[in-house]
Amino acid sequence: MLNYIIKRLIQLIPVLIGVSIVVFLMIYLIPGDAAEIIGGPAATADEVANIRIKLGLDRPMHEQYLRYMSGVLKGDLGFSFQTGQPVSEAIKTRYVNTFKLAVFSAVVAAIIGVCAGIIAAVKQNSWFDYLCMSVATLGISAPTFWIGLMLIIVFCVKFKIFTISGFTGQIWTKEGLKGMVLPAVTLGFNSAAMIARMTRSSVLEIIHQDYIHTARAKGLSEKIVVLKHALKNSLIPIVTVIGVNFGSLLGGTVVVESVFAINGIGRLMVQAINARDFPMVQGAVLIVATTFVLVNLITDIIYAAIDPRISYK
Amino acid sequence: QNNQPTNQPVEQKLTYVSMTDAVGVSPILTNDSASSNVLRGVYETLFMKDPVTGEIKPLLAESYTNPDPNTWVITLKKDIKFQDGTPFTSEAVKYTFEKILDPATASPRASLIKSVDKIEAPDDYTVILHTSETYGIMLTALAHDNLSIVNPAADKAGDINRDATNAGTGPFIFKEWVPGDHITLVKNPNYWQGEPKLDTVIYKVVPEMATAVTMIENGEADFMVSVPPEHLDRLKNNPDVTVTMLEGNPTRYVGFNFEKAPFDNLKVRQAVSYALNRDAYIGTLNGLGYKSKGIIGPRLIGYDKEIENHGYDYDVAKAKQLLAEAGYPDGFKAVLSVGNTDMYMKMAPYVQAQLKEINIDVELNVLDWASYLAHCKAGEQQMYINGWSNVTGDGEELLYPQFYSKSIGASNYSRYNKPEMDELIIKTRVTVDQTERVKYLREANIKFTDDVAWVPMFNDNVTLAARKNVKGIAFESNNEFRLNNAYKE
Amino acid sequence: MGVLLEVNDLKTYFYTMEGIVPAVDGVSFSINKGETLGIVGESGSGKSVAARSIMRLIPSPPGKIINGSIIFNGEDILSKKDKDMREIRGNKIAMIFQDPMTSLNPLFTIGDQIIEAIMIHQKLSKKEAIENAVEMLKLVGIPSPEKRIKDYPHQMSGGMRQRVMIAMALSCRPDLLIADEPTTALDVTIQAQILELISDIKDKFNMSVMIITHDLGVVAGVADKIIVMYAGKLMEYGDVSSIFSSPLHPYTKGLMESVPKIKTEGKRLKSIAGSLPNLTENFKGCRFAERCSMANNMCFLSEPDLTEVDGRQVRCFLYPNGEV
Amino acid sequence: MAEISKDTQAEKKVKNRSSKKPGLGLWKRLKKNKLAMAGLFIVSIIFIVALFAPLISPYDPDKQDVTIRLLKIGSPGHILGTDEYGRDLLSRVIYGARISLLVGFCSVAFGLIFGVILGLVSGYYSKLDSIIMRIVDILLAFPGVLLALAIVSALGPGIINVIIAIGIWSVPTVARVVRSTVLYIKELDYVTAARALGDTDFNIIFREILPNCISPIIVYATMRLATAILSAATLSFLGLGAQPPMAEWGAMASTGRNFIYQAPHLTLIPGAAIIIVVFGFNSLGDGLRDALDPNLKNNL
Amino acid sequence: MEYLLQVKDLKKYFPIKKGLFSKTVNYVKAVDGISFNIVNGETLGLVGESGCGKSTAGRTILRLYEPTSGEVIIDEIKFTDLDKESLRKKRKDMQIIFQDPYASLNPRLSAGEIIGRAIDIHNIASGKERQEKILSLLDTVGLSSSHYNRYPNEFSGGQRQRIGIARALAVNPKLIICDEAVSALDVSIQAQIINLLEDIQEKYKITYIFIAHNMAVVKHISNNIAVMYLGKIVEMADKDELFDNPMHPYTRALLSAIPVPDPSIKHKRVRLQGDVPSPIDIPEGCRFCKRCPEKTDVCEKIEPELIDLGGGHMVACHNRR
Ligand SMILES: Nc1ncnc2c1ncn2[C@@H]1O[C@H](COP(=O)(O)OP(=O)(O)OP(=O)(O)O)[C@@H](O)[C@H]1O
Ligand SMILES: Nc1ncnc2c1ncn2[C@@H]1O[C@H](COP(=O)(O)OP(=O)(O)OP(=O)(O)O)[C@@H](O)[C@H]1O
Ligand SMILES: [Mg+2]
Ligand SMILES: [Mg+2]
Repeated sequence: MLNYIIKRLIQLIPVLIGVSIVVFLMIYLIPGDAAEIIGGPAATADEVANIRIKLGLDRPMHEQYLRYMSGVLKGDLGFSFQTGQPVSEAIKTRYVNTFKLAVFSAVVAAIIGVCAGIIAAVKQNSWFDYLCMSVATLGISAPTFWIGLMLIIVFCVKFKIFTISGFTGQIWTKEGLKGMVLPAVTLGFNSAAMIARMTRSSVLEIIHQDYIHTARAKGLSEKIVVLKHALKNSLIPIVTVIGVNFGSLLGGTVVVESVFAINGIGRLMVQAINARDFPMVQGAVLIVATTFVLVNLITDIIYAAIDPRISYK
Repeated sequence: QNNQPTNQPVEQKLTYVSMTDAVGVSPILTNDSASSNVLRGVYETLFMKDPVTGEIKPLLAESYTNPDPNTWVITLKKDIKFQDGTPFTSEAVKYTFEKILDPATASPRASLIKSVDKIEAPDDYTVILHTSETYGIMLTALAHDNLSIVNPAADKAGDINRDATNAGTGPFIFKEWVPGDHITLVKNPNYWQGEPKLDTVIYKVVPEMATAVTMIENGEADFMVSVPPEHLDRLKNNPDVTVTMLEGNPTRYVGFNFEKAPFDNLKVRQAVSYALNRDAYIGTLNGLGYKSKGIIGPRLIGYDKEIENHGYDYDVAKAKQLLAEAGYPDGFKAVLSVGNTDMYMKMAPYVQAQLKEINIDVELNVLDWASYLAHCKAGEQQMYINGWSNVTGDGEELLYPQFYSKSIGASNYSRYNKPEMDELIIKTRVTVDQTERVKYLREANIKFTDDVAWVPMFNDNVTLAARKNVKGIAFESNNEFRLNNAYKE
Repeated sequence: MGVLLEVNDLKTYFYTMEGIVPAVDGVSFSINKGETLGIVGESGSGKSVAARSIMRLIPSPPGKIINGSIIFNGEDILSKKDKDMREIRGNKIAMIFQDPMTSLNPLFTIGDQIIEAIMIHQKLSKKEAIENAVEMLKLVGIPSPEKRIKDYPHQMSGGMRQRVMIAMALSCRPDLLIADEPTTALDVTIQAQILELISDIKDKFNMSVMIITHDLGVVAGVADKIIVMYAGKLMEYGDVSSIFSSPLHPYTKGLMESVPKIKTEGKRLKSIAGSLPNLTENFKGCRFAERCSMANNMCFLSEPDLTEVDGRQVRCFLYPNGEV
Repeated sequence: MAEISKDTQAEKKVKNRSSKKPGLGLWKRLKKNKLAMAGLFIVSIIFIVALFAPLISPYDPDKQDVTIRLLKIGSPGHILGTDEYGRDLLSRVIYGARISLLVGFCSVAFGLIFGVILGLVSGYYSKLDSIIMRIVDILLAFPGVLLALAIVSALGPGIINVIIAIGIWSVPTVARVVRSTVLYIKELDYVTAARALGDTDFNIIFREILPNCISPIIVYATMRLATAILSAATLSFLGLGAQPPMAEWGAMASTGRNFIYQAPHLTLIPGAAIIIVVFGFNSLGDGLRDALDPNLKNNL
Repeated sequence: MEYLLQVKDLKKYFPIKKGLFSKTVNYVKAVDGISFNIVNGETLGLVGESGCGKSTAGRTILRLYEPTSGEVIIDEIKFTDLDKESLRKKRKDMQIIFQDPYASLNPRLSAGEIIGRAIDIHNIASGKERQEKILSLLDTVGLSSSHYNRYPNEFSGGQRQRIGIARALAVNPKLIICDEAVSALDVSIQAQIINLLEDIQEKYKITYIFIAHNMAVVKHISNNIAVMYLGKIVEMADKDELFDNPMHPYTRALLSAIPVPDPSIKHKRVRLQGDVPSPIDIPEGCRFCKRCPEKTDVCEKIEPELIDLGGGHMVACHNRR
């Protein structure tokens, strides 16, 4: 198992190198550069040229990339072009915020989604099933920004239950939790819907398997049949959606982060690319990509924990 | 939550919301307005512009003399200390300016004192600036936030662009910056103009305007500037919020590339100017814009009422006629480049729709901001929408960057290049006699307006929305505010 | 030998999009204590549905038992509450399925799966249940059961899994074991082992067995009585030796003749042409008439009743008065 | 062969019962699914609206009249009110359907063309598989918003580039879906039979395998259409999508959000339009999946 | 006698790959050296437990799997030496019919198209002729022209199997491998298909390799029978000889395991212990010795060879010399 994990981590390297090359090319192929942004509209050509030299943007492309990557190998993600802040530091605070938000909403979404999905599957074709699935379909059909705006109108403007910018990144205090609720709901709405649908269909599929008939024939109560035998078997696709969703939560929180004024990695990425802040974009993308790959790895490990037939040697 | 009356003293903590974060907190290395708003609390300049009269008056300086047009002898105030207690002396001024001028620093605003070639500090309270050419706008430049004086000790100790603790002489001391989230300043109890009333100032980043506005309404934040028209009424109608509105100096305009046909043709530019109904557009701004026909707007040095007799009013027939005269009776196709910020994205479809009336078929070319800058600097645009926000409040700081031929490839997006105009611009810059200089500015204003260097769409009215209990914020027509005397009731 | 199970006029229908499928359409039979009943018939003839009806494990929707009674040990199963029914399942009536590969839950150890039933029905502690399970595994011939009990299904071969299934079914000493094609998925050599095992255990526990198969060879070896089903209907019902020696119904005959025999040499095989009719249509005549070589007009018009012939029951117009 | 002819007689019944094409059974099953039919209904309506937008819409969607800005819902002459330039919201919503469908279809088509080819090649030729899948991994690990942002920054915002961005975005997932189906199908006996008959790889891929990947592809495409429309709206919301004066719903909701207090309908209506269309495609996709799924088929 | 097919020491090993660089760590020796010949127009039955390599043998003969070593000669041509293009052309000589009537037909093609595609691949006929050929093939396998446009899902299992047979016949093969072609069918349908296969053999003089695990079926249709165990042939003989005089203990066990549809016969079974060992770690000595009721010391050490004991009855067992 340990070997397997190490192997997977080694496989991460080519992916990250690939990603970094893509980012690098991307930044350099799109028009505009960091120096112009830093200089701003009033800067003179000299001023811009000086900035360019200072940032090393006057060097040939491959040299810039190699210089950057050799830094990365030494564990140095460089300094932001725009603010001069160490990239690792800038990313850390933002990443932690996004990560907490993503985890919180993923957990809530998973709990709600799985429960709703199971009930819907067990009561297939009942009114609950229809309601649940209609809501879930609506849930995956609604744009995140729209959900966010609607929640703000209802809970912050009309009823003043929550504050919009209450997100502090703390989960353990009451206030912190309160600030987490709306963004987490906005973010988790889609995932919950998706998880509910996946749970339902995978439980429905499993429930027609022979071993479920066997379990019933043993005289087990329906509760045990569903919660023990069917659910555990349905877990693999469910874990997969949760994993995939979590991965995209990390990359796709830009909207929620701007609507709820959260200082997260998504917004950082958007700002950084708008400012052509290459080290920052690179750092942010690498961390998001790494997380994505790690989440995949964790999903795979969970598979092995669930299913004894899967063993990684 | 702040509504219940209490006997306890109000917490003197003021929260400002803005959509963007500061880029840095060193005056030497920044030049954006979000950073300036912080700088103004932490640092001070030698001179400052009077918020009401617009007149330049000494701040850290005591007085100045011009023994000759190329020499500025500035006497400094005594007994001013940096926030860490080190005295403020001429060495600090010399240190700051030399650092800005050092190309290795790559200061984005080095051009402000580029003409200074030597700085002397003969004694602790005298600074002598020698310029290579006469520089009539020296004082306005020295009032620029980016020429604030930094504490050499602090600068040598660390990167004051990230951590500006004790780096200035200002009323507030830099405490903390969580990038992307907020910056905290605390009061400087030893401030030379007297202890500020506020204990803490927080600059909070809220990228979504609707959210920011709601925060003001809910009392989560105390004030903001530049309220967009859509949200203005809400804040105005809120009994807990006071909205202050001033005529501002930023101008929004439709620009042309003078190197590209057909906009090199004056008649075409005039036609465009006639075709745009500015009054109607300003009507949609909910009071946040006002009209002036000139290029140098009413809140800038160099403006004079006579300009309103120049320029062009809305007149479609005339526009069509001019177009026909220019050889385009059936109109033509054009591309209008726009950077994707809210304000310009709102203007663009309007301009497009209006020009359609005179058969100019405008295609919008929307670009993200960095691409837009590159695109315009390279002169790839045909028409463009932009604005100019003046920091010093002097018309020169508009003409030189925007229309001086040497600024082509940088801030002169219109690629305006006429030797006689260049000459005039230089005069507005080098003339040390201020009344004469203003005369040149007025002349330039008329000439550029007649030449339709831009089509000014409107001038901003700047707004400050604050909670009712917030008092004493000094607010200026360039959207700047000072919190020296601010407090909460 | 008393009657253990009595099924009367059982009708189980499926309400599908294509129409109503009368998967089991009025089937009656009984099983005595210690007796083995074989059910044979082509795929889709309703054998499994009949068996599942007894367990009341018909997926609903779309399936529904719409008529009949199932008397087990004197009590009608169909009128029992769900909770009481669970007491019977696995405890009094146990069932094993065709495919040992898919009938065991892959995510739990076989031990877990065996003790589950024991703990519920016999109210034993986990430890006792495990002891019990080990004993059962030993009984079905699994070597070193103490170790194997911790194995997952995928670690065992098909034959072993089927043994586990049997051990599981027997763990509560049921009165009736329903084996739905218990050897179809297995190799011939393993199949022989399993069939022998079932007979041995039946004798040991004095159990009744209901064995479902389409392989006539299998029933011949183990069953006492046989039901031949076709398209949801019982076609012939009687004791094994008489049916094999002189099949009455043309379908039964057809089946027997289709099987290639080792002794009979090289002749062309007899076969039954065609395939099962579509049950959703409103059938008029005999369901087998389409494929019957002896069919006449009457067969297409009305359905024959079950008649008693020679101590057996046959559904065919060939025996109008119960005579051969 | 007397038996054989009899056999066919018996089969005549089967003939009468069965439909001709495998697709028709699908329609029958789909018809039973209420949600899917609702989806189909919505999608058809939107199609009609998009197709006949110039006939249906009461005004030119780009016609500005600032004297009637921000009319409320139910104003005379403007049932859904007007926006900040005084453009008729109903007309804009109607024209918006065109754009949403255009973005949806084009970007999905883009994603499908490349994704399907990659998936087929990678699934069929095991030698190329690992290389292609590594590239797919890289694309997958790359944050989608950033990709869109980069494309839009490079090419400029605008509907075509949004289509490209979303298209590229779907390539890796399509490739994966197709690949896994191919991996399964290529082991099926009918493909082996084609190989045994001496068929060429090209024929095997495109005539034996591809047609049998169609159902997961169709299902995926319908779902993806929904996602594409949503993504386009989100990109517009971030200012990267459709550009003015184009009546794209996401862009409308995005600019409308500034008026959320004065004129919430500017956000509500385009937002609702997005939800309805996406809902339509999602329900239809769901229904198709269920109808095509052999497991559920047997159990209904 | 003229052999249509000669198989010489055919082996097929599937590599087991592991690790970062997919190194081959071991092999599944699915077919481990089998040799036999079939006379034109005859049928060889291939029996054995599940997993013993019957299907692999069949597919390797057809080069659907590339053989690891060995030779396949069909009609004097060395099939194993052909390059890719000639192989493709030559494939029409040998066809295969599969066990699963559901997976073996492309669900998107109608019965006519399925057969038509086979004809097209080798340009056997075109236009009207092609149409006629398809109809006649349908007729041969007992389907009618009304089935031409129907899709596989509208056919029953037996009918699908007929389409599969028609597809194989379309290219006029000399040899057809029936890989458990009747195992999935009900007895009644099974008999129909067996009869059909026999009719066809008679009509077209086709040679069959008939793979099955049902001994009775194999006996019915074959001329010779080969019994496989763990990748090797352990006994091969004329079918009557094999049934009357089984030599190998495994063959005996197999025969005794056949359920006899006659309740009056209660015969004695040869009980085998345990299951088939894995083809990855093949035991030393005789492959069967772990389960063999008659094993001796030598069995555990030396692998017996397949030896002709006279009359073409070949056995691989130390105790039968
Ligand atoms: N869940 C179900 N939904 C709809 N129809 C069903 C269902 N289960 C069984 N049937 C139908 O009931 C009929 C009888 O099925 P059953 O499974 O009892 O056949 P069987 O005799 O056991 O066949 P086999 O030998 O293939 O197991 C078939 O026509 C089948 O289609
Ligand atoms: N593609 C493959 N890769 C690896 N191993 C394989 C492959 N195909 C078959 N095998 C292995 O080769 C051995 C022989 O398999 P084969 O399918 O030939 O057996 P069989 O006799 O046909 O069995 P059955 O009666 O179950 O069809 C088995 O152990 C199987 O797991
Ligand atoms: Mg069955
Ligand atoms: Mg096989």
